[in-house]
Amino acid sequence: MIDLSVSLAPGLCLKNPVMTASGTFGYGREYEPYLELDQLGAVVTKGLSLLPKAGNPPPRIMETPCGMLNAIGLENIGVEAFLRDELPGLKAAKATVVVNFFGETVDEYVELAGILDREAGIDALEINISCPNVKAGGLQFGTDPEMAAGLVAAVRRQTSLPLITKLSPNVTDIAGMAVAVAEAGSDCISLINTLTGMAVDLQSGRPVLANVTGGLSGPAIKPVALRMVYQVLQKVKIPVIGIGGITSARDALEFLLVGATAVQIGTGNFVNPAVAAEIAAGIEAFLRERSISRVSEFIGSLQLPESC
Amino acid sequence: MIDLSVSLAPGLCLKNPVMTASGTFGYGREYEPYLELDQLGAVVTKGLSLLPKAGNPPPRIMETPCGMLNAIGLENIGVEAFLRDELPGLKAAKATVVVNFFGETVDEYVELAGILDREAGIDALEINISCPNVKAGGLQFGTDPEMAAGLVAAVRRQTSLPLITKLSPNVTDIAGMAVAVAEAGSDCISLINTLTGMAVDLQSGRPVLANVTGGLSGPAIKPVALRMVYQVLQKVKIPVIGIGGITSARDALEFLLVGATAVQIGTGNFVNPAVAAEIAAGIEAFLRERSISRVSEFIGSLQLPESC
Amino acid sequence: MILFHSTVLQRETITPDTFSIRLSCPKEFLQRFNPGQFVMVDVAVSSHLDPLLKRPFSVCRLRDDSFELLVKAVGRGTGILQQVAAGTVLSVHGPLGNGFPLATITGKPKIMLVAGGIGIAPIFSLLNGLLASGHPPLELIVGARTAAELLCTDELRKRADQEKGLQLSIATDDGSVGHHGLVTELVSWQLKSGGEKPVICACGPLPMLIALGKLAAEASCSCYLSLESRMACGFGVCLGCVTRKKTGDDRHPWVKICQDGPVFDAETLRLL
Amino acid sequence: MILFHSTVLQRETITPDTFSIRLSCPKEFLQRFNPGQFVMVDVAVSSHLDPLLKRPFSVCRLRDDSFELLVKAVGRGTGILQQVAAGTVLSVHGPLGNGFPLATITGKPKIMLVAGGIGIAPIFSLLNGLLASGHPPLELIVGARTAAELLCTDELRKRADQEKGLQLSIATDDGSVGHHGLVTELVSWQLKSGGEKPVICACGPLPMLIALGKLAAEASCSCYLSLESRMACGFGVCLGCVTRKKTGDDRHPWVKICQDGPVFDAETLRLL
Ligand SMILES: Cc1cc2nc3c(=O)[nH]c(=O)nc-3n(C[C@H](O)[C@H](O)[C@H](O)COP(=O)(O)OP(=O)(O)OC[C@H]3O[C@@H](n4cnc5c(N)ncnc54)[C@H](O)[C@@H]3O)c2cc1C
Ligand SMILES: Cc1cc2nc3c(=O)[nH]c(=O)nc-3n(C[C@H](O)[C@H](O)[C@H](O)COP(=O)(O)OP(=O)(O)OC[C@H]3O[C@@H](n4cnc5c(N)ncnc54)[C@H](O)[C@@H]3O)c2cc1C
Ligand SMILES: Cc1cc2nc3c(=O)[nH]c(=O)nc-3n(C[C@H](O)[C@H](O)[C@H](O)COP(=O)(O)O)c2cc1C
Ligand SMILES: Cc1cc2nc3c(=O)[nH]c(=O)nc-3n(C[C@H](O)[C@H](O)[C@H](O)COP(=O)(O)O)c2cc1C
Ligand code: FES
Ligand code: FES
Repeated sequence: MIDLSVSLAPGLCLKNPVMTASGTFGYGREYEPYLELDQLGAVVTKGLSLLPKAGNPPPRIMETPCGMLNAIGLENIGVEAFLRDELPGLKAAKATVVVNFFGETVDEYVELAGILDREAGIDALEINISCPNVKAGGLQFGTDPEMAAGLVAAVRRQTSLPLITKLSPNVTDIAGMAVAVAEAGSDCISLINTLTGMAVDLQSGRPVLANVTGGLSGPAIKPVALRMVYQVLQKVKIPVIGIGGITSARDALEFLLVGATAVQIGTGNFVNPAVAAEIAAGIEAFLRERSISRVSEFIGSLQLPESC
Repeated sequence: MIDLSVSLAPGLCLKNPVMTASGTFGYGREYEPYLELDQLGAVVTKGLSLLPKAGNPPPRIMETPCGMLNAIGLENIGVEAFLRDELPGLKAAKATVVVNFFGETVDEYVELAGILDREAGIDALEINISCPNVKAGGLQFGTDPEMAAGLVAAVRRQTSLPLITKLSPNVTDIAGMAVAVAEAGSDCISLINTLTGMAVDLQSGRPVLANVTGGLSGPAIKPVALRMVYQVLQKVKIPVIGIGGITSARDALEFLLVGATAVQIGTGNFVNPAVAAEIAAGIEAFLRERSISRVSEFIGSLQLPESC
Repeated sequence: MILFHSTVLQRETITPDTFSIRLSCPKEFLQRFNPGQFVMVDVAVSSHLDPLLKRPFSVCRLRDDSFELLVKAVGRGTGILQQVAAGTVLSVHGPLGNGFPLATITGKPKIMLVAGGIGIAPIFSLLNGLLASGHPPLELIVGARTAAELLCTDELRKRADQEKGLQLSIATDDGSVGHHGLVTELVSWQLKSGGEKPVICACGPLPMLIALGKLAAEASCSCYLSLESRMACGFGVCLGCVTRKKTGDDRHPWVKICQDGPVFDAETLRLL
Repeated sequence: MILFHSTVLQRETITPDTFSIRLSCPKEFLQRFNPGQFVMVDVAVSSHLDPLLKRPFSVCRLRDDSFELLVKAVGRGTGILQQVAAGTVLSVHGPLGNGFPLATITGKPKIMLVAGGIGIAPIFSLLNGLLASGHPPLELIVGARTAAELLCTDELRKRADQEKGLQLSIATDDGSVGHHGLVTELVSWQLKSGGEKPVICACGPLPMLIALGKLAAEASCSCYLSLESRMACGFGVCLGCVTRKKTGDDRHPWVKICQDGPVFDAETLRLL
């Protein structure tokens, strides 16, 4: 038997390092026809807000070379409907549940964390800081280390659940962001969220997305994601979850090799709804072939050139 | 006859908007078997430094999904050899010549600009600011607006040649960078240089590139490049050159639609050494089909949704 | 909805830019299928990562161990399918979406099926479904820009000849066959000609569907429209394919075309 | 070096993971070709943008209107080529690189050709080139891990039977055919056995080439090695394929494998 378990925080041990990425796995049970939710390390829900959110008008998505742009605009059913309609099913399926959430002000984040903290069956929170802070004039929490740290510290005070902070890649200094949120009390860091991109339609002479810009995800961004995981791990000691362009076990193993304790699968779920379970199985097969008995031995085993 | 000419600066008018991107077109004449250099808007040379530079050890390149990573490390023959061995041939071929250059200190940049300024047959300079500033502890000129502005202003004082500043995409606020270099006297802005990325080899357990990280280019980055061109054009009035993932006339037209006055073709030249000429022809064919008699009418004709 | 590897059994050119493609499938797929449902088909053959996303296509016809798509080559993905060799294995996901509400439709005194261009694909599967079971009188109205772009007309004519309860009308924009004008004009005349109020089932370009919705509302007929949208997932998880519903509020304005549709009662949508 | 669209005329399986592929080409290509040169072949068929870069392959043999590659499937690009259907059109760039220095080689009293595994491809084209013109005695030493992985041996044996001046030796790591051991052991014995000093021309895995370079230096023979590297452009503009030269200085330490090579005089390189 190969030990695939990984620990992301005190009290957050996953049976394997394969999680799903927020916004690409619905609220989880949509994938039950394709895989067993309890075979995954964890299910990360669509990002939740206090109240239901309509998101952006369509068109919302566009394919790009080896990737896609989305401007869903954080549409979600709101925390109340989630707790009522979705969480019980996830519990019944014995899924490890990570709730991704966001707000438009620190107060909203804090209030939401408080609500989620009281709820049984939630294993961890993932705080999405790639959101405009309406009070700071729409600047993203995720692009300013001080703003991000303030947010994380405020949420940290509100909950004893394991706290994952999800970083935006649209910054000059990703390691600086990571250090800031780690010092503010995040147990763990996940990265990357989408790179901001744009597509236009020559036919109509207009942007493809109603929102003009959107988030780029998929294999196209994998090299950027790997680099950021690498840079962050040079600066922080807390566990890091690698996200970005993973569509195969080999992709996932690359992130683990660099040092990610777990990975999240995003866009890949759309193309093959069973891919997350297949990746978990593929990681196990790879380790068996190499006679590595614990995934933790493989994690971070990257050998750097001497000059580094 | 369709008028493809565009003006990038007083004294820098290109016969069409298709340029080649630095580092992907050698010193120019390597492409003579495949196209006529004077059919291009301009040839941008491999980035030059004062002295020849060896660059990084191999492996230096790696293919990634719809893209490639390179860590050439700015290997080049140095300005002296360029002026002696390469420039005369470019002049003979009637190419419009843009010299891309860089240094490790402001002084090196300035000295190089001075040398290039004295030389006949150079039509413009492109200053690559994605380089570590050794005096500022290796921080990149291209990620700090003040450092970039200082550099551009210093170079500006040294030369009356049209000056293009090439921006790095690895920043939180690309428009802020653009404003800084525009105010410092740049005639024109080109973007994007490569996104920093990384690849690892599961077989060896090592980074693929000897330099560990490298620059991501190719179709994968096109959505990011389009978005940055768009954002920069919201903030600056000087002409912008779009670069990133262009492999077809349609790709090039997308950048023109968004408002780029010209484009540069990079990685695409490796896959098809004749592509730059084909793209120029394709732009002409597209405009003819649409009965648009000047490319300048098409440039920036993007229609935005009303809410923007 | 199941995920399966499907072998390309046959690919046939119909017009320069349309073709049919027959794909193998498990029995379970055929059993679950409802006319109007669609499949997501991988176009990234041979381990290419690009194009990345599967493409949605309505199932046009069921066979014993396979199903057929009718595809118009409009871009990269459909262009690749147009070249695909028999024997190629593609990943397929489906049947997806709701399909036409057969029980409701067959309960009406008359059914009008309307197809514009490639929109014939789901209408054809609906027609076959109706012909296989009992059905009220069927009016089939198909249109295209020009005669050469009309799809399946030979076969449709044969059906109309064989089947008493089925009447076929054709419209082309350029008048090269049938009515010189739009299908919606034919529909409008039919609706005004009196007689039983039909239920309309339609697929085609959005402007056609919008016009049909209006005509149906004016005539107080039920009207089911099969919509399209770019799709990333096809099964309700990406939220990429929404369109506005009529009764939505600010916090819940959408339906998902892939999951709540692709077939909608026109009355429930705010298409413009 | 020319750019052309080439039709896949034939693809033949040789071993489970190697195959030959015959590609059409213009006459000009054949005229310009020099044994040891290579081509860059597009593997992104059907407008896929991924894999993005062309792949380098040595030309193994020229035909009247076409040329052949011998390819080992090791990854995505070669995997796609392994599946490619006859009739597929691929973009090709070549002939690229320098090739073996024929004039120099044929001036020597004896030639030793050494191929490891798929490294037979350029050696085969060199052999054919030498056999077609006048040549000194030829010693051909080929190796593989096991008998099943030996490539072209039937054909090589036939040549050796027909051609007086050509002697063939085989080595396998597992001893399943020929010498039980490495090709370099055969080379070493030959060099020690005295007689005329051969010029060595070799292609194969890097460790084999390094060992050959050492043996040649010890025996004061000239030695030409065909090297490999990942390549983005194949014609000297990306600077992606450099390797260290022996006489380089800090500012000019490299040669480009694609342009200065792929064939190098072993003495000019610092391979370790
Ligand atoms: C439920 C459903 C059923 C469909 N059934 C069929 C069918 O039976 N036969 C058929 O030929 N097509 C059908 N389509 C449309 C088909 O999915 C698109 O034509 C296809 O995805 C285009 O892929 P591409 O890669 O060739 O085009 P791309 O290269 O992605 O785009 C080329 C052009 O097509 C347009 N386009 C792309 N995707 C869509 C889309 N999903 N809807 C509308 N326009 C699009 C773009 O605006 C662009 O102009 C259906 C779509 C849906 C949603
Ligand atoms: C001048 C030259 C001539 C060549 N001639 C032949 C030939 O005649 N027949 C043949 O089968 N192969 C030849 N090769 C090697 C061939 O180019 C690679 O095997 C091929 O590019 C791999 O592509 P891929 O997409 O299948 O592999 P990828 O998916 O890109 O990589 C798979 C594996 O192959 C290795 N690899 C990838 N590219 C290269 C490379 N260029 N050199 C060495 N290892 C590589 C990687 O490390 C990896 O382990 C030659 C290479 C060069 C440079
Ligand atoms: C359609 C879509 C919706 C997403 N919604 C969210 C979200 O609600 N919250 C969030 O933190 N990230 C969201 N993301 C980002 C993903 O979780 C992930 O970080 C990103 O897609 C990169 O991973 P990938 O390349 O594997 O898709 C979304 C991504 C996509 C494609
Ligand atoms: C191999 C390689 C070398 C490059 N060298 C330089 C350089 O010397 N100076 C520079 O400003 N940009 C350099 N670039 C960046 C390109 O000019 C261009 O900005 C980038 O590749 C994005 O364009 P693309 O996607 O079309 O390749 C290089 C890119 C590549 C791929
Ligand atoms: S296509 Fe993903 S929700 Fe409809
Ligand atoms: S492969 Fe580009 S320089 Fe050799």
